[in-house]
Amino acid sequence: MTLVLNKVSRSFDGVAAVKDVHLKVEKGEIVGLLGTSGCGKSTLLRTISGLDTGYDGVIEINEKTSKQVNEETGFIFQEPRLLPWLNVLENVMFGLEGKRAEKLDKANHILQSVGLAGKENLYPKELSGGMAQRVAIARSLVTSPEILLLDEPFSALDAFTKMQLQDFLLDVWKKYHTTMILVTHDIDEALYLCDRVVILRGQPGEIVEELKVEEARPRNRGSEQLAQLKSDILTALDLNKQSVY
Amino acid sequence: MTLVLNKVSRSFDGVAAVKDVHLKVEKGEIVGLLGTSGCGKSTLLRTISGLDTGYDGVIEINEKTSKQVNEETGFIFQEPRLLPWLNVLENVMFGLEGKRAEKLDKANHILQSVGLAGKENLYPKELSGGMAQRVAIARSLVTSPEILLLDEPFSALDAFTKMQLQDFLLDVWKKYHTTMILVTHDIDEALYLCDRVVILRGQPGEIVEELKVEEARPRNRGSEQLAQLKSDILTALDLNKQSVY
Amino acid sequence: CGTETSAEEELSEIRLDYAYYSPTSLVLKKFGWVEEAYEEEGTEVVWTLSQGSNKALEYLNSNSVDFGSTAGAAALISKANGAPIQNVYIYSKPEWTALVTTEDSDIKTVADLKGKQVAATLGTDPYIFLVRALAEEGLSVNDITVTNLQHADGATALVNGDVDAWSGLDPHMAKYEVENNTPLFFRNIDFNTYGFLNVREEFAEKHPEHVKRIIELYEKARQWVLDNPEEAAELLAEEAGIDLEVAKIQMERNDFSNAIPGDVHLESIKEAGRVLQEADVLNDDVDVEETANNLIEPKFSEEVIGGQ
Amino acid sequence: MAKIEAEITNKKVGIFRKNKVVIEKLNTILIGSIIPILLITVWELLSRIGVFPSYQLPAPTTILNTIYEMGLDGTLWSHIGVTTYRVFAGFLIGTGIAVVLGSFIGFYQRAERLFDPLIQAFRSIPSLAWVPLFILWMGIGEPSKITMIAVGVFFPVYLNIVSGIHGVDRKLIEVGKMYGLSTFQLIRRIILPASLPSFLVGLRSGLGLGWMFVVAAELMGASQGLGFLLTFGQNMSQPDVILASIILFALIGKLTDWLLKLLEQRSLQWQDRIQD
Amino acid sequence: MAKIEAEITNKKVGIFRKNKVVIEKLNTILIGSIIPILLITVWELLSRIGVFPSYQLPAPTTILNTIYEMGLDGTLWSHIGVTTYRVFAGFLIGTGIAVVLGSFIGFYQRAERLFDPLIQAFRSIPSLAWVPLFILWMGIGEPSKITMIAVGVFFPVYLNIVSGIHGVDRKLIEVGKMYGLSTFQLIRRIILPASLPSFLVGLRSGLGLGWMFVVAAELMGASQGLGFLLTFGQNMSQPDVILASIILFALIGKLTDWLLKLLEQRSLQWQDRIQD
Ligand SMILES: Nc1ncnc2c1ncn2[C@@H]1O[C@H](COP(=O)(O)OP(=O)(O)OP(=O)(O)O)[C@@H](O)[C@H]1O
Ligand SMILES: Nc1ncnc2c1ncn2[C@@H]1O[C@H](COP(=O)(O)OP(=O)(O)OP(=O)(O)O)[C@@H](O)[C@H]1O
Ligand SMILES: [Mg+2]
Ligand SMILES: [Mg+2]
Repeated sequence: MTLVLNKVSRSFDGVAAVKDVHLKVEKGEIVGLLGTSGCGKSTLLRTISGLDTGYDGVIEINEKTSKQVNEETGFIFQEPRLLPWLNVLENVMFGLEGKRAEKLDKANHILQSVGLAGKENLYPKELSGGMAQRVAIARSLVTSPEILLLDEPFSALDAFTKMQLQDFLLDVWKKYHTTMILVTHDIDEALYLCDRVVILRGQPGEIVEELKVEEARPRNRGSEQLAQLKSDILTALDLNKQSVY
Repeated sequence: MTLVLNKVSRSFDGVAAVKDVHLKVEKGEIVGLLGTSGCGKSTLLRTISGLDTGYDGVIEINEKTSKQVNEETGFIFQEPRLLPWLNVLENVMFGLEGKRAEKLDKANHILQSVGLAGKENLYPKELSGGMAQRVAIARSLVTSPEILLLDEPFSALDAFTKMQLQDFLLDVWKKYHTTMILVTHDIDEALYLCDRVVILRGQPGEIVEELKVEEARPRNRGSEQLAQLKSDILTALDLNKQSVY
Repeated sequence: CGTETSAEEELSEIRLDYAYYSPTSLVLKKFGWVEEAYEEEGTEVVWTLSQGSNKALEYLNSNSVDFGSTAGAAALISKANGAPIQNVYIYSKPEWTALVTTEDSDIKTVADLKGKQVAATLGTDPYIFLVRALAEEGLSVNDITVTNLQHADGATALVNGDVDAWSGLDPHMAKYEVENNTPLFFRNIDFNTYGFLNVREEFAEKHPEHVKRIIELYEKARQWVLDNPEEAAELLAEEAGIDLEVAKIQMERNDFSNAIPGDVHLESIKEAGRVLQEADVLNDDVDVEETANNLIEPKFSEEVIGGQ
Repeated sequence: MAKIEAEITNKKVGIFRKNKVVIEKLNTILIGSIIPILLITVWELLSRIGVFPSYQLPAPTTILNTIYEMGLDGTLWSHIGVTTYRVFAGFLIGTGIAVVLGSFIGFYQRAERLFDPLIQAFRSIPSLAWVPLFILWMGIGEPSKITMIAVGVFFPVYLNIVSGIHGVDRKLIEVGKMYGLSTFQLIRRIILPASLPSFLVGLRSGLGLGWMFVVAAELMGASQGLGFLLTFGQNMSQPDVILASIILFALIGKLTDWLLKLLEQRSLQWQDRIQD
Repeated sequence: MAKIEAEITNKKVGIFRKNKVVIEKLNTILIGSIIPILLITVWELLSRIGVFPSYQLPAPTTILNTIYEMGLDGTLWSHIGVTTYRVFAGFLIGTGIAVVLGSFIGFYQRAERLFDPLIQAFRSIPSLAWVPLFILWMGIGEPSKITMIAVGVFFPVYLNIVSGIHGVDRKLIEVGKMYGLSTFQLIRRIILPASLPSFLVGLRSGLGLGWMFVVAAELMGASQGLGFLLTFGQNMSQPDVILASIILFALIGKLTDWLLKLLEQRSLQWQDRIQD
């Protein structure tokens, strides 16, 4: 599915949060969204998801303007947002439809992939922060959506688990050619996963830079080219010390 | 304040979360706690804080066994845990005592330091993830506690803001010689801030390794010595791929 | 017209009330005489308990019962407010209300009430009784403080000393007489407004024959009570769950002699109506005379009892 | 220049906003009146045609006239005044006790085990059942009446407070504990605000019950008040008085509930709730 | 070997745990009975000494005897049976309507503006006030009685549902929306579970009110039932019957509330609440 943002702005009570965002995402593309805290990344994802309809400008999905939630869109929120009355397994099955046996099968399989096999019966209040985040990831991936919006999905994970899940995400992408928009603060992560990195800056947030990551997947986390891109990004972000505070 | 953990274990419904933890923290020391997701880091912090009293073993603060919450202990939780009915300023002032003018002064000053000046009147529901986390940091630091427990305090912040707040934390440490235990997934962060890094592993989590970081502060984030330590830590974490999943 | 006569025949159910203040209704219900009489036609008999005149009137007005037992004054008030009811039978001449005080009270006559607190349930027979008793002495309700309390609560308030006197009602009055020796310092059986058996106008119009049959049955019950006073008291005690002693007192204060509504009753409620009008319970624009005349319809009883 | 212009626009915006708020409120009231007005019109029509005979259900205009006349001779105000005073006093007392007992019992599980069963048992005793006991214990003065109303108010407030406290997120309580708050401070600064939504529902439920218990209260030797008016009307077979008192109950009850609702809206602005 | 031993220990632990749960429950009941038993003993003593005269406040043993006698001649069971049936039916109907209307009004702000004002106005009309109107509209059969109880149950359930829905975290609703849930599914799968705590309080409040409204309901031409027993006792000046009915109200009300409380505990295990 392609995704086009045309001059999208969003204000809260007259204060702009993001301004004039133009963005075009091709089917199967993974776009990274980087930016300082509070510059409007989550706001932007919410407008794309259709949850927030109070924006100006036009958002087109598959060339159709749409202000509604699209069923084919998955959203991994910045917080886990697990339903506290469902246990891990039920939370993962929440978005699934069809026969119970099938649903169980899918859910168990994905729980295995995110390293939570054996934790099916725990309730959200019994999970650690990282475990909760992994349940949320599993819940969104299990429905294999066509567009996936990820808001700092791996922020609460240790380095090792994080890498495993990044690779798992790429597996999913390989299988379904999911279009993804990934908000992250981890530049290495963005470079390892994305085809393109978009940098937002300022308050209200505006797009200041777009970088293409040409290297073919699977990428080498230590590659020269990525290191070069990383330093470019750091420059783009650091230049504006003043505007952040 | 010194802190001694002697054979501390904690189980939930018969399933152990952490086991036999011995740890001694000197006054003014900053100890990093690293470990895979779900290995019991937060659980350990909670036992130290006195919020969780269901552990086995002994915890001594200043050579006194204590199973109660210590007023001189501050805790930055893994989630922001802002009080939703208070705005940013009131949340930061929550733990302060004394005259209102003084409290206001302190709170405004620290909000400046975490980059939230001008956001005083926002309610938690109007904050971005990173902003909420910074409010939580400000709330804990403003009372200048003698022991500070930090549970992934900078996980939701972009690289740039994170560095600024790390330096701010060191400023606080310089001023008050706060004893700190810092849970983090960011190895660079642990190496930049801590005197010692403790690595927890497995389920139930046990201490498998302790590394001293000898380099004097302020450290150079790109230093050779830190790079060497980082690779040691990565080894310590990665060795146990099997036990994690 | 034809349908109406057929309705007369095809009465599918007949709805009566019974009440502990109407012993004959209890007898009727207990012995199942109505059911017996209507068994052949297959008419169903439905009994409803009336806990007080106001309830019986509510049921009549909402077409929930066909026959309802009330005090005469209550029926008058309701009629004055437009209720489509007729009094066709007098089930007793009760002395169910009197003025009560405590054993050690210095109130001896109605005149002593001046300036005192008296408990009564507004609008009910005891209240009307109180007003008439005062009027006789040239007093009005403004000369005393009337405290509105439910009948039973009035007794409690009296015994506890919250009020100085109580315009009582049986069986409470009899019970307190037995248990606390509370004296009835003023009695006047003529200030009680009789027990009226009322029927809905519509029913009387459509089914005059059935009205007569019910009156016949009531007569049978009345006769039984007259013949068996002991058993009647026992029956009342058992049905109402009160002590036999109390039931006996209550039965003694009921006069079952004259069942046909007539001039005495008309005079009694007219007098009550005038008192009520003076006490602002009835609106000034109500024509008491006419209302009372419309309320009392003796023809059914005259035909039944007179024809016997 | 530009600054001044901006200020002027700001002011204009301000006025505009204020107007908007007023219009919005008027709108709400208007929309809320649609159905009542419809119902009353139909009722009036049916009464006029004679579907409801007046001895059963007088027309709205008749009832209004009754109320108007009571207003003219002044009795209306004393009825309303006395009842409102009683409800208000009973509401304050009942709420006060419920807050103290509810916070205590909600917070300490031991206290809950000791007291809660008894309280729950009392909860299903009907108001009318209390009447003879209250007369016995407290006589027929104002205390028994106000206590009766307080009893009615107590239960829903209590129930909602306890459940509200149980529903407070452990995470937030821990924040308070970390700052060494005493139990009392914890209740005041964390638990009560966090359970405020539930508490406010309790208040509104309680106030409603207060109005309901007034009738039982005014069976205890009252000579004024809306509840008295109601029983008076019932004893006197005056349907217009009965309905007048019902309508007054509805109106004044609605009014007081509206005040609480305003309070609710004010104090729950922080809730992150859906708007459609 | 070691495995078998471990299993045996596990079993022992299991039995031990089960025993512990039973003991725990018994304990709760015992603790909850302390105060009632104390109160009753004091009352009995005072009655024996003669502080309370028996014609006003009979001793507990007298009342128990009255209940026992009613049990012997069978009337007790029909009173209890009839009233329980009425409360149960009214509770189901009232709750049903409250759930439908409450979900609807809680979810759609427009519906709230249209209907809520009217509903709130009805809320403060006392049960006794409905009696003549209900008799008028529905006669004196079961329908009017059950409707009366349903009215009592409706309001607290409704109020708690609406407020519960308003209090549902927007964040969770958005999760449902992302999965393309229809409004109905959203209510069933997110809003109702999330507002369950509030809903359950509403149920418990409502059930309590149901028991209270029974008296008014059974003023409408009943000849059986606990409410009837109460008014009967009042009309016949029988304090032992009055108190017997009060005690039966308390006991049965407590029992039904306890069932709801069990349900509450079962279905709210997921709540992250404090335990002390
Ligand atoms: N209240 C609880 N009830 C039951 N189990 C719990 C509870 N709290 C934590 N646990 C379990 O204890 C283990 C350790 O949890 P903890 O939160 O300490 O992990 P952590 O090291 O902080 O992980 P993360 O980095 O993901 O936050 C987990 O397996 C978790 O399921
Ligand atoms: N509901 C809201 N009401 C008012 N202001 C809001 C609301 N949501 C977001 N904002 C404001 O919009 C700006 C952008 O918020 P957003 O959540 O998009 O930031 P972000 O880029 O995701 O930051 P972070 O990396 O910290 O999560 C912030 O200044 C925030 O205060
Ligand atoms: Mg964000
Ligand atoms: Mg943790």
